[in-house]
Amino acid sequence: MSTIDATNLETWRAELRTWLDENAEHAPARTVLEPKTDEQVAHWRAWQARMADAGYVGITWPSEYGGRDGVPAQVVEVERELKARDLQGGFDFIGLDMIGPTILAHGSREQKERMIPPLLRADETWCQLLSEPGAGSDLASVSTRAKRQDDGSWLVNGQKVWTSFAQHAAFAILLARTDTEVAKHKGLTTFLVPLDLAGITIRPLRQITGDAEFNEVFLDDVVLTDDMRIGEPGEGWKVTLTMLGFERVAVGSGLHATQIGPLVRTVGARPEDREDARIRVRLGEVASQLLALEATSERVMEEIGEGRVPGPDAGLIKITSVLASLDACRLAVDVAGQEALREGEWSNQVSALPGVRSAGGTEEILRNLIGERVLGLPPEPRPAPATPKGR
Amino acid sequence: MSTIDATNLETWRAELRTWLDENAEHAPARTVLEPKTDEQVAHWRAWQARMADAGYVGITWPSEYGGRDGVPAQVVEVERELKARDLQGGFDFIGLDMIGPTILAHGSREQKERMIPPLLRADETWCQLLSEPGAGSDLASVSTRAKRQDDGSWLVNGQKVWTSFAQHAAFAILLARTDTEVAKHKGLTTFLVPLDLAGITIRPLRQITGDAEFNEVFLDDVVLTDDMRIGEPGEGWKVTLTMLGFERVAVGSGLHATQIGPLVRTVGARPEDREDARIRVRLGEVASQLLALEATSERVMEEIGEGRVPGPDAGLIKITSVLASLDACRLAVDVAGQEALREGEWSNQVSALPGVRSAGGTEEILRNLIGERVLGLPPEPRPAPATPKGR
Amino acid sequence: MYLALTDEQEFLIEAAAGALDRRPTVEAARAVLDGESAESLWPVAVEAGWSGLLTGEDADGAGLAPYDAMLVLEECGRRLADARLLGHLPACALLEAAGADAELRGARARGERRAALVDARLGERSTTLSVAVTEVRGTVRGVLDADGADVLVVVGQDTGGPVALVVEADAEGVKIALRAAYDGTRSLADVTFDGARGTRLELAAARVRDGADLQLVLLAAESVGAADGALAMTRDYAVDRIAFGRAIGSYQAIKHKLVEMLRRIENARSLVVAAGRAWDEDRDRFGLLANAARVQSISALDYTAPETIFVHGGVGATWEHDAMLFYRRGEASRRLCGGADTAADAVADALLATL
Amino acid sequence: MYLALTDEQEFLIEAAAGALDRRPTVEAARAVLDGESAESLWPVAVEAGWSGLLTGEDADGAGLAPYDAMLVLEECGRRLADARLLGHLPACALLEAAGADAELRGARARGERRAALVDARLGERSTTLSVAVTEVRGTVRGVLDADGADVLVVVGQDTGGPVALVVEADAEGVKIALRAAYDGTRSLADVTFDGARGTRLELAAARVRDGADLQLVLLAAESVGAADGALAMTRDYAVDRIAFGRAIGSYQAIKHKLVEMLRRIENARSLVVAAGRAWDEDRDRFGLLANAARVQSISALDYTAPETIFVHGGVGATWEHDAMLFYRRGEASRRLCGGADTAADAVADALLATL
Repeated sequence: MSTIDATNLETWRAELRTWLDENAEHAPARTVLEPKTDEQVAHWRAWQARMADAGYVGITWPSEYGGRDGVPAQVVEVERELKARDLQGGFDFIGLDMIGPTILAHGSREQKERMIPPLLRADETWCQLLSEPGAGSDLASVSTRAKRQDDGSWLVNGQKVWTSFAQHAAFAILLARTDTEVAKHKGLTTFLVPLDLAGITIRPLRQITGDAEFNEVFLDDVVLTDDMRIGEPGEGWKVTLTMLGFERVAVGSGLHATQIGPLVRTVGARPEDREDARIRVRLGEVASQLLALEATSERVMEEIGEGRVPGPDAGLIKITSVLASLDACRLAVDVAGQEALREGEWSNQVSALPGVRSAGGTEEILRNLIGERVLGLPPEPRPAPATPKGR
Repeated sequence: MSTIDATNLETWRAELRTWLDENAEHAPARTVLEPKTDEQVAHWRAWQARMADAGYVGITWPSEYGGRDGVPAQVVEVERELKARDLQGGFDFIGLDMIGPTILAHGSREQKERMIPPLLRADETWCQLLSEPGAGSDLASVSTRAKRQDDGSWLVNGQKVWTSFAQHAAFAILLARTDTEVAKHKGLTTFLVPLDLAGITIRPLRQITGDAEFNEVFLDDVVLTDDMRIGEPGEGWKVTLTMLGFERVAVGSGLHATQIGPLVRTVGARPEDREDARIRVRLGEVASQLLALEATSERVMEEIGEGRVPGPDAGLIKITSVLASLDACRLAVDVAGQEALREGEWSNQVSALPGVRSAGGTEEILRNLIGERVLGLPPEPRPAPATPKGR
Repeated sequence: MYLALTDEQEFLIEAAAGALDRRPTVEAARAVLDGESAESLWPVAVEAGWSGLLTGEDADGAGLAPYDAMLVLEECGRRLADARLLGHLPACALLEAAGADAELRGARARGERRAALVDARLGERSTTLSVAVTEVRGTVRGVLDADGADVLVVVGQDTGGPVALVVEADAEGVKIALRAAYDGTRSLADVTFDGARGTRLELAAARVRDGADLQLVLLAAESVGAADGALAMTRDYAVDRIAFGRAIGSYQAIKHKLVEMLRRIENARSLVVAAGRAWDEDRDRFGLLANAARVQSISALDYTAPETIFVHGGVGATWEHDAMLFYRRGEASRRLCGGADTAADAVADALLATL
Repeated sequence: MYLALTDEQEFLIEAAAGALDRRPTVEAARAVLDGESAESLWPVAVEAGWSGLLTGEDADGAGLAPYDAMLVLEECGRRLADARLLGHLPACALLEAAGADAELRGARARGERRAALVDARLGERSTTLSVAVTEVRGTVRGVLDADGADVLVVVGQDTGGPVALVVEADAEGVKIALRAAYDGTRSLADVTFDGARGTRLELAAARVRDGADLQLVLLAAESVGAADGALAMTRDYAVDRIAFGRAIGSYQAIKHKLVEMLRRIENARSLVVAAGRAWDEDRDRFGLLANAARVQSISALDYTAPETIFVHGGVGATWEHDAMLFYRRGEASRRLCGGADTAADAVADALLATL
């Protein structure tokens, strides 16, 4: 595939559409639900591999690692076309949207050659070992300890939580404390960790839905060779910030919000409700929020398509997504009745939403960030940074 | 009037009712609006004098200063009976509910003898000189300066704002800084100030309604004799806290919230609206808030009636009062239409409410206070207290 | 907060707390979702004398008032305990008001049998109920505690207005279909009458309405308790949990949220109290205040339950955390008894009737 | 924020800002309330070429799209300027779509005359309008900018569906009654037709609706501007104002509030943008998005305007402070064009029509 510019983007888009027409049957339908069965997971992974082989994932990544040297506008086109057809994109969005770009930014040549190609095809999928029981929003205070051994390797001990997709993953990016003598942001290092190493235990964490969307991961005397380190020792916070920046882009370009179609179908299921002034006005208000969410995502995608990096205000999308979805679920169940809570789409959303709010930064943290970075409001006075205790 | 207990409260209540039946014609109607004309003010003051002469204001105050040595239950009864008849209470609620009790708590015998009897009859009414342009929520940072002179008198310079009723008042309670060398809460002193002293200028401050509900008060080289001081020098914050405590009681025992009656009359004015599901549900929700407000006030009044002092949670009433009234006004005007904004009850409330929110402590300050005092949440870390600069 | 209670009432609350604290009620709420069967709390209610709270002393009841029942329900709610009182007590109150047979009332007061209220006004959508003299037809959906009750107090419209009838649960033509519920503590059923026969209760139209209004205000009291329980848990977490070097409860975002929980809870509680008093002192306002209490209790729990999860962060959204159970309680309670709008509409109705 | 604009659009915004900044528009909004007469901004609109924004170049217009008009309206809103474009531009757009006489369009494009839209769908309550061929009867209440317009584009229902007519403002049977307004910048009138005669415009039913939808989205754009202006003022105050030793903007309570303003404004702006694009690219969705934009713009200004006062504390509630003017703008705008519920209902209508 040759380099894309405005003149041949049109041709490329036509090819994409044709390809999608021909391959859509292999794609899972777009839904807010996580895949539940092994079969669903395998099906979705196969779809990512198919897209990768056709050059529709990792488009902007360097061709030497399996990418296509493409432009952001192409990524946006793929997303738009998939959305219009109600099809899923890649299975391993954590790898594709967050970790892959981070490896490309901070990894060694060897790491890129080893990790990126199987990541693209979902042959090996990824997860993040960041949050801990004692370090949620305040990620820089993680206490999982990686101690340098005499042979240059690292001995890791600690516990991580809220790890999505760990049960499917081959690798994880790990944030660990390697120096307890310096200020908390400065003593951190990141690693790329094969999850089959001795001493790693993955324990599913059931959510309100009853399913295990997250995991706890225990690291007991896990030995990491130094070539698993990404970035220099002490640069872990820098690498993490890079990754969180990519996460923001991912969040801004389309999120697991309630879809308007199912909402309208549920609310309008009974003819008498379609004429009920109270229900109509509520539907109009909630749907307007969801439409605003779509329209804002479009603006962010356009920005990404033009090669710019969305600012922290893209975090507003996350906030609206949760608030609007909560309103939408409330309305849908109010109209459909108690029974809708028992099973099906609305039951699942009602149960899943509270967890979504905390994932990837709480609303409070996002509001601080946006208030300070976008509106230029002064930060809160913070207590003097303490050196955290090691294990 | 003899001392009241449970056995003769019933008799006393019967007398009160008879008196009200006979004297109601002299009382202004209860309304959320401030009196506008001199005539309205005079009429209301006369009503307070009439009530005072009959022993229905200052009931719990010592008889040596014109009170009746009564019990709180009587105060509550008077308020309930007035409310049931839709009649106003005393005109000078600032004097009766806040300043009078403060003088009784901290004033000298001479001050009490001089100030209390005319206060009771509204012969002399009162206002508060507390807030300043640079000290709103953070009252302890007032910078109005009272400097001790060689002859023992005080020379006062400064500016006060948000002074209600200054245009009618004969006296004010003043919070001023008398020591700039100590921590900010420790350098304050309070005074009882005749407003006709040389150097005092009262300038009305127009509100959104177009009327001047508040005033700015300028103090230029005003000389106060030392017998106008209330409390010791440096005890001004203590005296102020006493007064703010009484203010909380006043707020808790009934506030200027939107009344349910007018709301229902406006919303239900058209037969077709009374059958409109959307309007009915909104009315039910808003009215429930207003009913909750009434019911909570009842609980607080009962507590006062039993002689206890309401806790900081009484501040919740203030918050609900503003929020519920805003919702009520929004609904009323939505139903009555744009024209309702032009004049009349709703126009006035829509314009007056935003100012009410800031009066007597913003919602944010109240939430801090309640969170810390009632729920026991830790305070925010505050910057080290700075010694304010004097003039 | 500012609740003036008699010594007897203080004792009632203490006794309720004591009786319920001996049972793992919150754990049980989770166990049911995991498919386990939970211990019935009805024996607890019977032992504590709650089954006879609103029945006269002539029929072995305690002869107490709805106000007292609300205090018990608030304690139940705080612990997510459902002792089937929401169905039983309003039904008993109607039997009492109608001066029903002492043995009929007594068996229920003593807890040998349970009663349940089946009022079409509080039915879910697709409820249809018609009464012709003593014959009942139709289905009332989403009825609390009907399953396991032996006597149903059915309220519906006859041609002359609202009427109440006693229908035996095992009478011909009565079908009680238990439904699984999102909140596992509940007993929710669809009750169908296929020409079932009942006995009319002698009650004025205004008194017939009392049953549903009583159920609503008891549910409101229970929701106040649940919200207050969630707040207590959240408050403790906010004091203990450190982020960025400070207890999270010291941040205004969290602090003001908890105060908002408190504000809504206190508003709802004030109305529960006011409704309880109105039952004794100003019955004409009871319906208005009971429905307003229900509206405000929904507002309190709608806000408190999800925010409890949010304040707890990720851990709050896990199956093992109690926050989930309060959330399920809230989502389900909002839709009980005809849902949130039914109560708001009733408040409007009562107020507009004064015009 | 993330708005991708062409150079021409950037220039349009700059020019609008330049033209409006030379007028004391905010001060004028207060002066009107004090009984003074304000300078008309219509000449500003004419000079800047806004009067002909949506008229074709064949009739001396600029031939631009609603998207461009929205950019201008946002700048107007930011400064509380009302140049009577809300009435004029939608009327011109209908004349343009119907291919009306070039001189009729040209006089308006050049700004020699003003047009106004009178659509019964956006009338206040008690609006009644009937059209029989070319005869118009009834009263439309709360019409924007009708006073001073020489041509009214009237939209109502004929037996065959929605129709648009051109009615001369001075035709027999037309009465335009100007009303005083809470927001002094507005021109609001009740327009009565007592059998007035007009000329039918040749427009498909879907295109007849465009006039009202365009007015709504222009009003939405204007509200976004007003909310954004209020936010800017509030943000500056929050940075400067010190309480308890810190800038108040450093407190989460204030900070999160300002972010909430921003969030609502950006949501509304996204929909304004989307509606603007839909006009050109996907006209079937224009109505849906225009009404959704209106709903979200109301949400933005409803929140931002009072909170602007609150953040400013006591001073924000004074006559001398600009916050009051934004508040009046918000309270009044919410009730314009049929009020908030009209737009929400239209959104629901468009979505339910897809079932």
